[in-house]
Amino acid sequence: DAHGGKLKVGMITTLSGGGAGLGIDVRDGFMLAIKGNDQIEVVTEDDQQKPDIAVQLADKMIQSEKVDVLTGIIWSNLAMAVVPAATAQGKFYLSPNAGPSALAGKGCSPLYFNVSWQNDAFNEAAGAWANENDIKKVFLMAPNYPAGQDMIAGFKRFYKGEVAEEVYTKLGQTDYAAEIAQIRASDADTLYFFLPGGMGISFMKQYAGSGVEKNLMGPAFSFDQGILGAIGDAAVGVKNTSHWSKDIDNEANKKFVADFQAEYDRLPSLYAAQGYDTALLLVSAMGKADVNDAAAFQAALEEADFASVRGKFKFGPNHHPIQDIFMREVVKEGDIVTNKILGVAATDHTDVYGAECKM
Amino acid sequence: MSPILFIEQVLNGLQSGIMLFLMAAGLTLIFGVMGLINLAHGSLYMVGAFAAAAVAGWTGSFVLALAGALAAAAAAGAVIELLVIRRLYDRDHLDQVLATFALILIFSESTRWLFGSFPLYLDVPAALSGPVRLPGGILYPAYRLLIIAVGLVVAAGLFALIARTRIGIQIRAGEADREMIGALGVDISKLYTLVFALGAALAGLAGALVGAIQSVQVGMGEPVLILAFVVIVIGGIGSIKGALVGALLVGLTDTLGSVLLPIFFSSFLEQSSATAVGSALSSMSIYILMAGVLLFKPTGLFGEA
Amino acid sequence: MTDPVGQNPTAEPAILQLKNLRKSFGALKATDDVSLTLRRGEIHALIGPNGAGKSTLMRQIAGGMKSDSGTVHFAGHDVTPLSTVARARAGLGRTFQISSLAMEYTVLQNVMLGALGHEGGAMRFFRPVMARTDLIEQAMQALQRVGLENHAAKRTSDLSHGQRRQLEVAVALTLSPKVFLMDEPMAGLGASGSKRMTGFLDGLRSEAPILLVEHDMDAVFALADRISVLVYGRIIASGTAEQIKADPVVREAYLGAEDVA
Amino acid sequence: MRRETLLNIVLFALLPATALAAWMLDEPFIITLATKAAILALAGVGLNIALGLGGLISFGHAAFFGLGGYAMGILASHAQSYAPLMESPFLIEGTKSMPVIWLVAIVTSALAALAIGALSLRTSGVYFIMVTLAFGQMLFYFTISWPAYGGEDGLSIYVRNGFPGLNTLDPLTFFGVAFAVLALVLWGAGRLAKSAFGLALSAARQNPERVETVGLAPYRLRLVAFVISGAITGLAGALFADLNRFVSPTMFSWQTSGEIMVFVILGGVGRLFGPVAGAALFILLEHVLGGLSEFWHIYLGLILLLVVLFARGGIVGTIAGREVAHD
Amino acid sequence: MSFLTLDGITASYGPTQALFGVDLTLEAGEVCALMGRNGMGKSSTIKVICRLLKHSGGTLTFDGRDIASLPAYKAARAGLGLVPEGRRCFGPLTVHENLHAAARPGEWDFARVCKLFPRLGERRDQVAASLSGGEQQMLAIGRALMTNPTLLILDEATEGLAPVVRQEIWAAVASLKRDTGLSLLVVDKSLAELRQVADRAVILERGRTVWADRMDALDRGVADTYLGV
Ligand SMILES: Nc1ncnc2c1ncn2[C@@H]1O[C@H](COP(=O)(O)OP(=O)(O)OP(=O)(O)O)[C@@H](O)[C@H]1O
Ligand SMILES: Nc1ncnc2c1ncn2[C@@H]1O[C@H](COP(=O)(O)OP(=O)(O)OP(=O)(O)O)[C@@H](O)[C@H]1O
Ligand SMILES: [Mg+2]
Ligand SMILES: [Mg+2]
Repeated sequence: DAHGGKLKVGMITTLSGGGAGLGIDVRDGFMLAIKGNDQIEVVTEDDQQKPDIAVQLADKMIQSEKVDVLTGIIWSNLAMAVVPAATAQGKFYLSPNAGPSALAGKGCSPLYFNVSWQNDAFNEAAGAWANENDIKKVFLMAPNYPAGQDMIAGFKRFYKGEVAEEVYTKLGQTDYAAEIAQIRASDADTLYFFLPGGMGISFMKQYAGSGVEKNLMGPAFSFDQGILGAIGDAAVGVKNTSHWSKDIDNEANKKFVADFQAEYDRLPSLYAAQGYDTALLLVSAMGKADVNDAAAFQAALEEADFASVRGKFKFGPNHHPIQDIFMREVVKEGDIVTNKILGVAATDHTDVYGAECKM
Repeated sequence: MSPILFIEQVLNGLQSGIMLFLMAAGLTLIFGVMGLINLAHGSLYMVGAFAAAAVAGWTGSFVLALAGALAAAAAAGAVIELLVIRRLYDRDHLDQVLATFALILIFSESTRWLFGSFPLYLDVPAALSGPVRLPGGILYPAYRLLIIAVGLVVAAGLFALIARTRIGIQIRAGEADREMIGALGVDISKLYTLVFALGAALAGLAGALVGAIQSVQVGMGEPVLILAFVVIVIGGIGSIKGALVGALLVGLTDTLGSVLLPIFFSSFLEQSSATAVGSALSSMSIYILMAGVLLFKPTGLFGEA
Repeated sequence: MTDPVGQNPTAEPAILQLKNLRKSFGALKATDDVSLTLRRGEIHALIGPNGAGKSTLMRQIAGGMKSDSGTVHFAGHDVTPLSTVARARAGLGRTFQISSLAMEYTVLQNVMLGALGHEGGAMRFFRPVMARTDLIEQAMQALQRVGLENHAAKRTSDLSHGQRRQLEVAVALTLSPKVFLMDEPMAGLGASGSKRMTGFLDGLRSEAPILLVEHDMDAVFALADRISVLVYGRIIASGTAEQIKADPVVREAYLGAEDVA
Repeated sequence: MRRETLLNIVLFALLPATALAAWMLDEPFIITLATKAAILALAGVGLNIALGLGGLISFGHAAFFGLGGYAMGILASHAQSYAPLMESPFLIEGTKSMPVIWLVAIVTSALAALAIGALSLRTSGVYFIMVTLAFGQMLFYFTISWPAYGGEDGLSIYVRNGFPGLNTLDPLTFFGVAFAVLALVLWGAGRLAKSAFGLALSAARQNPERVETVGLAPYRLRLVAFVISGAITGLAGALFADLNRFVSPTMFSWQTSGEIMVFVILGGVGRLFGPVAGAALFILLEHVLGGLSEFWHIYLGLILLLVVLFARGGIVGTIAGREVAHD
Repeated sequence: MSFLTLDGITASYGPTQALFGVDLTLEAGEVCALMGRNGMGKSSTIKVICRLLKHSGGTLTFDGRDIASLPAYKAARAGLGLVPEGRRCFGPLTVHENLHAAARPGEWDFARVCKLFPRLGERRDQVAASLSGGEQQMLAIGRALMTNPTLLILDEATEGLAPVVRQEIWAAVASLKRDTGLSLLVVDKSLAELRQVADRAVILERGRTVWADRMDALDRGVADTYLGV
């Protein structure tokens, strides 16, 4: 329509090395949503999971490619590097993953929209769910870096029961024998942990062989579709919080899951869902405003007028999502290990940093 | 901490040490004995793990998976020795670093190209999947006992090979003066190819064995590489005994450090900062250990000047 | 330092004095209670069977190896506690039994290094050292004296074995040491080279005395003012060339049927 | 004129020519790349003093690179938030002035190099490689878990720091600044290599025993070289942080040490302009190959491999031939 | 055909040519002395024979075969035993390991080498790097003998040895030649001693054979001109 006009998107994401799976899912989800849309041109670059490369790519996208909108970053530390640089140069940034607290609070920006979650969200919801589901004493575990510390702090913010122990592991640790011994010895009834990527896989495999039997719970990152295949049966029964699951019952989601499988021949992950939603958001805003009119485009984005695969989706005042967080359980469907929704852990959840955000 | 938990943690430390030795064994052979800095050791480890995962997924047999890992890694080792490594023996360490760094890039991305970007599934065999009860009532994963056993066998075998056999002597002679050993009628090139393939096979074996309880993913070899270097440097280059002792030391320091340091700091710091400081220090502990050992024994515990 | 250079070398006070030096490797006594002196103006040859401890003794003197006990006095000072570097600074010039040179450098650069060492330090960061005509001149002189002046620009690794031995001596010359410690300077030199080196060392003694380890008996007998014989770490005989040649124990342990005419 | 001198002139002119051309074609990102190449080359020139001249294979130069980066990050973030660094015993405020930051970066990394070098130089060979790695890793884990300055998330500095009289926000100007620093350091490093110190240091690499017997102490020579080397790499770290307006613990990672080393080896160990050639080629490859395929690391690896196997002595060594002794 | 024949051998180290035309023949059971002043190409010639230096021209046959294209280890297995200039013992290995590494079946074994050099037996488990210079020299000779060669090449093998030991070695060389029919190619600086064992002599000057004949034909004049004695 009248507002239309073409729009150029710069996608900086991780496409090589060990973390490539996540970046590929975000990209694939995004591209699926804009398939056949000739109004959007996407330039994709590999950030190699290195912050300095990501910043330089952002410069490149802005200065040479002259993109209008940036997106794609997977990791908090890369987002911390790129988002300020991009918004300072007047570009919109839509986050398809990663929500460090600094960018939700003091460091927020009118041009920065988080379409995924704030780091604390899944954990706060898990804390709330624990209160209501008879969890009395937890053992907390996360890697020793800001995201890990944030996750644990988020859980504790809502959780009212007892904390038996709080253990921080090395980033990238592969052997968890010592921690498992500590868990065995503790009198906690539940283990709540955040170990993303390979760390979670290693831990789960080793935990399975240890004979320790406690409830396991954590944010979705350690139990997402891309990872479950590698953990296998050992993951069955684990509870995890997420804003998305492939069995959320709405039209948009059904279409997304079916289309994704048809297009890529694998089950979508939550990263793919986020990439998909990010693209839907962008398309919805394009229908309402021209990206060259920054104020109008910002307003159009704020409306979040699109059919999210998660169902409800709104932005809070700091441009972070207000959304339901579900509790999922890992189950086996035939031969495939996947997630099933147990219920809503937090309704219309929003983060606590909005108050510090002055835009 | 209860005494029984402490003992269990010491056991864990020793166990993780032997696991480290297993991962370092191939590197000790190649680096310590042939004098070649092989950064691609971690890649061979990865090759082993991926091959095992592929074969296990295909046949369902763990034993076949191990055999597959050995074969794949040995073959990869032999190929890169013939194509690349053999041109590097008479170069200085720096060229070796650059070339094997290039190999890491090639191996990692080729693996991703072949197997995709997501971690693979590889599980311990059903027979070993549970815990066993040790004397004293400690529950211990049966599979880890297997790793300990294999680690000790490999240590003994390597020691015998290097110190006792004529081939071992000739390899060491080649390391001292390659041209000269050739002039004495020893086909050192063939020997080196064999040894390199053997080192690669050991890396692959470790990758398969350890991969069953860790994440089989692209890039899994890099942390292993650094750790393995730490281990053999602490022990003294070229010494199998040193590598074993170094591995045990590193394992103990790492395990006990992560367990004890937070407790230690909480005795005089407030809980959350004690945990933070304790775990920060424990991440550094093995490097502190290495620096400490080398400052007092500049050629490692069992190294010769 | 005030002693005049006398006519009779044996009357000279010792510039280098070893007292009761010992060094063991496990059960092996490489040097065992060795005492000897080196006087101004003389060449003192140290001979003895292979493995007798000669090189070990040289290392103990130069500082490369710590003695188990005993002292080294040099130019009136006890240098036993000093490092190799400090001893070199003090004026001990050493050549190695097995050539030890900077192989990537030119012949000239190797000798320049000696000149730098003599000058007393290398903590000069800006001025190009090859613009130092004074140093170059010193270096060229040293090369000339050993007969390598035509090879100054050659890479050291391109030298033949014998040429390297000559270079080794040239570097020591630039240090203008107070004492030369030479471990087998003739080794690897051909017959003509040895002859030339013998003549050269003969002249050198007036500059600084030489403690000479050598298996080339023609050279030793031609040069040495005094000879000490080291066997199993102990000095078993000491004296002039004539005395040593005649000593039956030395003949048996070392010289054999050497034609000592 | 010697072939290497000619090559050096070409290499030296290449970066500013690229930057100027990019400016004329209005391709600011190319200027950024040229700036990056200049800065990383600077880090390489630093490492090359230890590595090429001194034979000290440091696998921990990321420590100095990172310290330089954090010197900039910490000072600038304090200036940004108007919170002084320290109030007692005396007041230290943050700053956004490049020269001050550089000075702090140089001093900090020189001191760190002095401490690390003094300890590490007791070892040699592969042991030295590993101790330096150990010190680098200690700093890496420290910054990751130290929350005050962002931990693993790093620190963002929203606006580039200033240089009196210059508009550093302009890419070409900032390139000019970085390049001027590189040129100055190259000049200094060239003099150093030919100086008495360079002669002795390089001799100590070839044969320490020889150096000792002429009365020079290899340990002292090496320590001084290590400090100079660390200081230069630290300066490069500060500039790199300014290029990205961001610092993070990755600057301390062993991969960073490895990368700087790769520049040096690729370009030619011990060659004055080796790091310049190496860094420029590496960045060019990264940029060109990155667009080709998702699996571009394979091509990068293959090219590096071909260089090591068939271009002995790195790029400079291959083009200019075996090192000829100076003059 | 001769046991060992070099005909017009030329060779270079990178850009520097070292050999410009070396001719040499040696019959089975003979001892040939290779002579010349420092830097004239003796060691380079030996390296060419042992395939440690590529030659650029000329022909090289040994024991009836053209060994010019063989790698060093095959040339060695064909029967060449080398005692290189500068000893080149395997420093970190013990005496016994040094000898064991080279061993090939034949009459020379550890016991027999120790009989020739009792010192090596005494130092059996000491690492070679810590041996005295002379001991290393003995080890290098012993190591070459352990390969049971048919042609033993001694490059300054008596350098740094005590006179008694030198005499023993020359005596051993003489008896080897006499009792086992071993052929030898010898570089040594002592003309007097060479005269006693060598049947034939070749003199190199600037990388070229300038004189080759029976040893007894080497008179003072020749020695003066080429060897500077
Ligand atoms: N580091 C060491 N460890 C053990 N033994 C050693 C060491 N260094 C030397 N030796 C032994 O000490 C003895 C003396 O050695 P040294 O090198 O001093 O002999 P030398 O008199 O110089 O002999 P040559 O004339 O053969 O050079 C030798 O038997 C040698 O094997
Ligand atoms: N590795 C090398 N690289 C370059 N040139 C070399 C090399 N080795 C020897 N040369 C040169 O080749 C020539 C012959 O050297 P060679 O070693 O064969 O002489 P040689 O007769 O054995 O002398 P010496 O009696 O001193 O051992 C010499 O001029 C020497 O400078
Ligand atoms: Mg000696
Ligand atoms: Mg020679």
